[in-house]
Amino acid sequence: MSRLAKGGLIDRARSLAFTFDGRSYGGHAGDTLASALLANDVRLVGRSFKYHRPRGIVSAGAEEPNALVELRAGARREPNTRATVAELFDGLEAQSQNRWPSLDLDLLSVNQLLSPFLGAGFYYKTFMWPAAFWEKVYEPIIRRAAGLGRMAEAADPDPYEKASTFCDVLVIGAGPAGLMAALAAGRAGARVILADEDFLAGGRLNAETREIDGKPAAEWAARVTAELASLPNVRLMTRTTVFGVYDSGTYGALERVADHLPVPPPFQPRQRLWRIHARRAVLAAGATERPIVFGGNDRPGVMLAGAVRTYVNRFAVAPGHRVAVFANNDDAWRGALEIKAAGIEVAAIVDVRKAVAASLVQQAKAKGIRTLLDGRVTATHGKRLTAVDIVADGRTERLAVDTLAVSGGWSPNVHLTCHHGGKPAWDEAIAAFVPGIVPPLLAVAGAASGAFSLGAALTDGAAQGAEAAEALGFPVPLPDVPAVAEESVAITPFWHVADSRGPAFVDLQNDVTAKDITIAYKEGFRSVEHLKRYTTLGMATDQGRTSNVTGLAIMASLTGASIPETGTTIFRPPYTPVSLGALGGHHRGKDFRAVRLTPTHEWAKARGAVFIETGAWLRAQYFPRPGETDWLESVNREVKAVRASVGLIDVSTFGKIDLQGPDVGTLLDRLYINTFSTLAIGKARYGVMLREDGLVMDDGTTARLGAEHYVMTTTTANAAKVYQHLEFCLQVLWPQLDVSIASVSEQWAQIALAGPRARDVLARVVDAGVDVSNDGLPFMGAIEGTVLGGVKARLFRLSFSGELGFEIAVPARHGAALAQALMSAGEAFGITPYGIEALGVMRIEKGHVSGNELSGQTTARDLGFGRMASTKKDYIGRVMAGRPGLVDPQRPTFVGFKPVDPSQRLRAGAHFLKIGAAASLENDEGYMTSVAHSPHLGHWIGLGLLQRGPERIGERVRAYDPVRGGDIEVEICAPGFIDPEGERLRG
Amino acid sequence: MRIPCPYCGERDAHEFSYLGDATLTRPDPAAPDAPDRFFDYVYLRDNPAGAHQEWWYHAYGCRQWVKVERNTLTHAIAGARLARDARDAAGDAAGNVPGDAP
Amino acid sequence: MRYSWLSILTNGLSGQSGWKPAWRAATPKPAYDVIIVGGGGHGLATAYYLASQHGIRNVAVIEKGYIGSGNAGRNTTIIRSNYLLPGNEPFYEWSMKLWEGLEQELNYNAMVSQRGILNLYHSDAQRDAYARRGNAMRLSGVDSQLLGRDEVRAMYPFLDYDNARFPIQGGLLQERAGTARHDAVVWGYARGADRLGVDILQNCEVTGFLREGDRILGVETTRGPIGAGKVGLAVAGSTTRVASKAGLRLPIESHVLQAFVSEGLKPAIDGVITFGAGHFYISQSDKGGLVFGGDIDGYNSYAQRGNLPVVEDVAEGGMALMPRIGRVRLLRMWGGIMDMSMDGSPIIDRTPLPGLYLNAGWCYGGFKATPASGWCFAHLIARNEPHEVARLMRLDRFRTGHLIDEKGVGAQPNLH
Amino acid sequence: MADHSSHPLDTLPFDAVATAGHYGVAGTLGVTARRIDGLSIATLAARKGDDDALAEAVRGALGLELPRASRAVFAGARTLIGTAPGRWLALSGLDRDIAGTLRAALGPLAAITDQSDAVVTLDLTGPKVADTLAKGALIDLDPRVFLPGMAATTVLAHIGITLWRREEATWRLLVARSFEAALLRFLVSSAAEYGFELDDRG
Repeated sequence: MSRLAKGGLIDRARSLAFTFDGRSYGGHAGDTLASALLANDVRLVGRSFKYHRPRGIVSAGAEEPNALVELRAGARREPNTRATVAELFDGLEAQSQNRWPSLDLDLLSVNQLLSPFLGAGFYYKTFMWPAAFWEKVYEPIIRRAAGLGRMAEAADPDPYEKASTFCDVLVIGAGPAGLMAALAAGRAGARVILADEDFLAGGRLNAETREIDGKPAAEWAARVTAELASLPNVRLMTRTTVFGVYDSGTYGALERVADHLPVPPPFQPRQRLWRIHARRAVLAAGATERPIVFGGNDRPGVMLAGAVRTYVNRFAVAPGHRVAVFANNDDAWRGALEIKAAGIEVAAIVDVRKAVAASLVQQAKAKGIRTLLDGRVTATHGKRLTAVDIVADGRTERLAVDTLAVSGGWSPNVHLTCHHGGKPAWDEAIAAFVPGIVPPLLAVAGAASGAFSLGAALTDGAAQGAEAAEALGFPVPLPDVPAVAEESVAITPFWHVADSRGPAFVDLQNDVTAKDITIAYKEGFRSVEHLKRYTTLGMATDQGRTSNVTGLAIMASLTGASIPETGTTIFRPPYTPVSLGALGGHHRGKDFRAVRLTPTHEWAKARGAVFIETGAWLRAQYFPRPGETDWLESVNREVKAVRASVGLIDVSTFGKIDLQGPDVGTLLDRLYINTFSTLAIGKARYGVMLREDGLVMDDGTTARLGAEHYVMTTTTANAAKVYQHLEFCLQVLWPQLDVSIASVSEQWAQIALAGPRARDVLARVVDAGVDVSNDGLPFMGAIEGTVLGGVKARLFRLSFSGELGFEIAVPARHGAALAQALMSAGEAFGITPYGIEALGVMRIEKGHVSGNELSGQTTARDLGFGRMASTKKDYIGRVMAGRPGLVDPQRPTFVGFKPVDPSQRLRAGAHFLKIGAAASLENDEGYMTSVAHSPHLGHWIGLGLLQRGPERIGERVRAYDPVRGGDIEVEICAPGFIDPEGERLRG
Repeated sequence: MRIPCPYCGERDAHEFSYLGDATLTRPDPAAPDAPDRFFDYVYLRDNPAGAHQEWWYHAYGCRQWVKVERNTLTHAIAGARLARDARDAAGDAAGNVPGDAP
Repeated sequence: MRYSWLSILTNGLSGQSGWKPAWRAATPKPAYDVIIVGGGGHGLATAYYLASQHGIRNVAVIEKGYIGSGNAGRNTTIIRSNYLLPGNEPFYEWSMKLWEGLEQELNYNAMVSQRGILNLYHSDAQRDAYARRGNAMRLSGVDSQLLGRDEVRAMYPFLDYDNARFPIQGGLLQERAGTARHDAVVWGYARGADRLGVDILQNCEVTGFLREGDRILGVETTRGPIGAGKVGLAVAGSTTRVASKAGLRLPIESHVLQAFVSEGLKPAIDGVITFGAGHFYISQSDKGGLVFGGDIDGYNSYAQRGNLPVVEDVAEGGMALMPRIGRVRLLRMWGGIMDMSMDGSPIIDRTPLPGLYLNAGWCYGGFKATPASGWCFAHLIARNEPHEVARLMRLDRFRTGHLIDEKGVGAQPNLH
Repeated sequence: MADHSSHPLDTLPFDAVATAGHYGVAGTLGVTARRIDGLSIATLAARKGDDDALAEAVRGALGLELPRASRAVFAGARTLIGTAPGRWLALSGLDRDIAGTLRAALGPLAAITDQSDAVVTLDLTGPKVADTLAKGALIDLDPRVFLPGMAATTVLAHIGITLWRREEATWRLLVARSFEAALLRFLVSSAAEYGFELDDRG
């Protein structure tokens, strides 16, 4: 065990059991999986992506490139989980990944032997011979070898949700700068959200043994956190990562509600996506340490210096027992002293600099630590690190250590500042990229802005928090900045030990070496984006946190340009990877989209209806009866019943728009190709409206209920679109028109009653005095009255089926009662409820156009409405409908079809070819839009668009349907298979 | 992205449906060159990289057409007016208000 | 240098020291026979085919940044030829044929991977529309299969068949469709063009046009004026910005399309799948990342980034289609600027200005078109007449009404 | 053990309106939703002309001041909500036919449309109403910001709603009738962690 006897922010009283690769271990509350593994002396945790090299834990945070595991099992398996940020819980199960058969013995590590050939760009230059081998041989092998963890095989069983919140000041990061920023803005009374990805606020204060106001820094952090938690206007969100900066002050954040638990508590989600809307934001995301690149730098035991320090101080874990430090900056020296103070042997500090502040050297020496200046690590040894070779003062020596703590300096976490496309700027003084152009109303504080010393971070945080609140009008007393000892932050840029042995990894996860960068350089992939794309540098799950700057620096040294001349590293959302479950939230499964139910839904359900999705609506598709085994059997019965006697269907889903005002007629004349201003009160008319480009937008019936009152119906699919179009006309095009519109789609339940006995049935439900006779309610009549004993109703004499038909609209709450009353009234006539399948059959029999014909690709002329278009007025789409391409007589035009052999089935989507013509694009004459089996005729019938169709009635063409093996002869006929004269519906 | 609806206040863009260029005027359909002018109106766009006047319809709110000035490079919004106010506002005489067909 | 097993071996044994630049860092000549503006896949392919098919080698490709920095490197790498309309289908099929021979043609492995695309349908009307499309494909000699629910289930057993809001009824499959490695396409064409003598001028931005009356005689650039017999624009995403410098106003709007990639995973999704009840499509790259996307954000933008509602919409679609991806993490998202044309289909045509040629309006479908776009644009520039398979992709079709509107949504680019 | 199988949505048919009862965490009540029946509801759109005269007539008819913004005003059992410039929603538990009342009182000043059956009305009470609604809405519903009398027409989990705060502890929500089942599913799912009660109708 490598658990230190004392110290740390773990709860030693709470022991947690977990497994890694099937072996059981113990840890404590407050551990991460990584700290617990280290405490159990587990050093080898993963295999690299390309060469399958053994790898150990490198970091203590989100930048981890190596320690990726499959967390949990079964349907909850989470691939590629960073052990360094996974909070330990009792019963945690983790497995190493990308290895076979085991972590210790990974057969694909044979790739290491091939590594001389597998350099950058290798794939692009090879696997091409013979040509057929790529897909059959090479690619399958590559695919199998690629990837890291395995995604779960079953649906994710945990719920997710999303939420929105609003604040004045969002503070991102609860380290020293973030805590001070939140304190300043919070005390001023602003609504503050303080978000931190960690489960413990404090950031670096928990990882270092600094003092603030004379107290341990972690204590100070806990005290400030407690004060913030007590303020009603401050919301503290730990385990919450702000991952993206979007427009207008919108921030995306992921709250890990239950990732630290075996399963989510009852009724809680696993994770919650937050959309945080902030008037101002302070980014205090800290900084990430970067390594120095040298040969053998991927050996388990080589870690970032700050990580070693974090494991020792925060988790009371000794990552090793004999540590050497390899660095180019002062901060690493303080880390070495803290490691030493915890009782771990520090063999040496190797610093690339020739001179280091005397005080640091003295402190180190006083603690008995060797200091080697102008030093380099040139090689490493051991499967797990056992020794490093060092060159210093021209002498080489081998140092026996089990841990090498490396620090190449720190990079501010500028990620979020880049999300609007702004590029960071190079700051020579700290040898790092600092925020450049940042998103509007976002300020950066502390280490994230390059203010690395603790004192500077506290001061900067307080100032930025106060400034944000003040800008929003909150009177801000600047909080006292607590006292801390000054520290030095000197650094001399140093990136790569060129004269070192073994592969020198820049990007550990993607196995990109310094040599790969040289290849990219030689082949001309020198711009930073080409470098990244060609070598895959920085493209792994750690998004190049520890590799981007180093890679850039190595390229700069090759080209002789400066780092900023070579390029900048920019970052795209998300800051750290976000689960798709959280981004989807509640909207999955049946809740993917809200369902709309008709007023008769329960009524239809009780009658055994089979429902079908029609856009958002669920509609009755058909009503099977006992003994019916096939949907077509039910549909045929329903159609026959309607044509023979009477049936009813809920048509409430049509869009209905009330139009009131003196100018409604004028408006409708401009909307429809035909005229409505002349429509008599009490009458309805079928209309077609176009888009401004001249193609058909929608159709429907509009009735005039009063001098200044019309009601329009639209298709179900286009209800919202047509309403929006009307508002555009009234608000934008013709605002002087005095018309008010209101959607009444939801107000009125509407039931269509069709069949020769429809009037008989209707007469039994209307109240006394409502005349539904052919005189009282003639074809295309529209009247208001009452039904069912005083229920307001709108009665229309319309027919979609071709039969005598009525539509009865009643306030929606009465919809089911109306349906039931009609059923009772029709019992004597054998009234039959029918679904949209039967409705579709009857409209095809009648030759009406519907959704399949209103494809947005058809003109009024194509659909046979050419003569309906008024020539006496302008209307939307008129001018553009006259373009040559839209009036070309060769355009496919609406006609009907029947199979020459009546036993043959028609299929919508079949294309028409002349008999004997080759099946080729040039011979394509149109296609079948809709088909149905007509029980009336006893064979299939179809509607379609055919070149010069109406001129070719009686001619035969091929209906060519190779995707379903169909190729039959059909006869062209008029679209209207029953009652072409319309005697039935006028009856 | 939040659209400052003049009536409802700031709302997420997904409450709106977008139409685009709000500087276009429906041409006079009776003009002798109406086909050319309608072709321009329906199809040609300035598509500026920068300030853009555009129509957003607040479908899930007040159902008003809102004329928004937004920068297409930064998505920064300079202002928004209801269609009716945009029409009435002074300084909007540069011909970028949808006109009335006779 | 030619890539072969031998070159791989030699370089492997020599510490990878022998590789040469994939293309030269050229300096601009005073004039070229043809200048192609835009160093994306389309522009580089055009230059390559001008040189290889038409013998026109005195060609420069001018790129304002680095080659492949626009949409060529910002797409979801899908290649397919499953179009409906005669204006499109032969063109995309020609592109598919070129994809199929691309690696040998270029001596560069662009990882063309024909693992199929499956467009799911969830309603009878959608099935009918896909049948219409599948049959149209067959009429053009293109493979297509209409699958039922059980066949889809056999292919992809992990989709949601039991609890879906919009149950899967089947799908339209094109087996020859698939993906290609987008950057490699750019680099392969660049290398190929360079070997034939084409100058690739990076970090060279066009600031104006040299002209005499209406005739275009070359371009002004940040690296000075460069004369040209003919100038071709292949700058989708920036078409308006560049064309407006020549005074052209076009039927194009710029919109942002976001794309997404997950962390690397062991192979689980073999081909490309598109969801028919929402905006979501997905494939898995050879590296293991799930590559997916959805609808455009829907407002004019040049910002190369989008907003959360579309991200959420895409994830909702993904979760609805394959709920096993709940714990998969989105690694990166980015935006590309689409040249959205007013009917959703591209333009390869002359312009009213003699000497200036236009390749534009690719909407979100430009990647798959890369080889044929280059082929046809080269043909147009070299011969001054449209190539047969691109003959309907005319600029004046909006005026004449010969639209190529696959979706039937009309002159509203954000709906295409 | 909490598992997905215990989630209340799993036993709630997606094509049925949730039945009354307690959902989610037992023993606590974060949100109560009560369906309010019997309201007469109409939309009111100012016609071109005299806005002052309309305001005056409304004052006379309902005893309410027409709100000029997205606000709710109340007098007794009558409520007026501003939904758009020149458009309002009138609700009454007093008038059997508020549309008729208004039509009679306002004559040509406004276009009136009965919407009594178009929407379902829910009263939401409890300490977790704002937190629950925040899971579906993208507007600021912080009780310190969305004060009594404020109103919004907006989206809740893809569903259009009109929402206002009647008093400190009561929020009222209108949703189109066809979406009632979906909206209740959202409420059940989102309020389950706080304890959710769906009251008998009436």
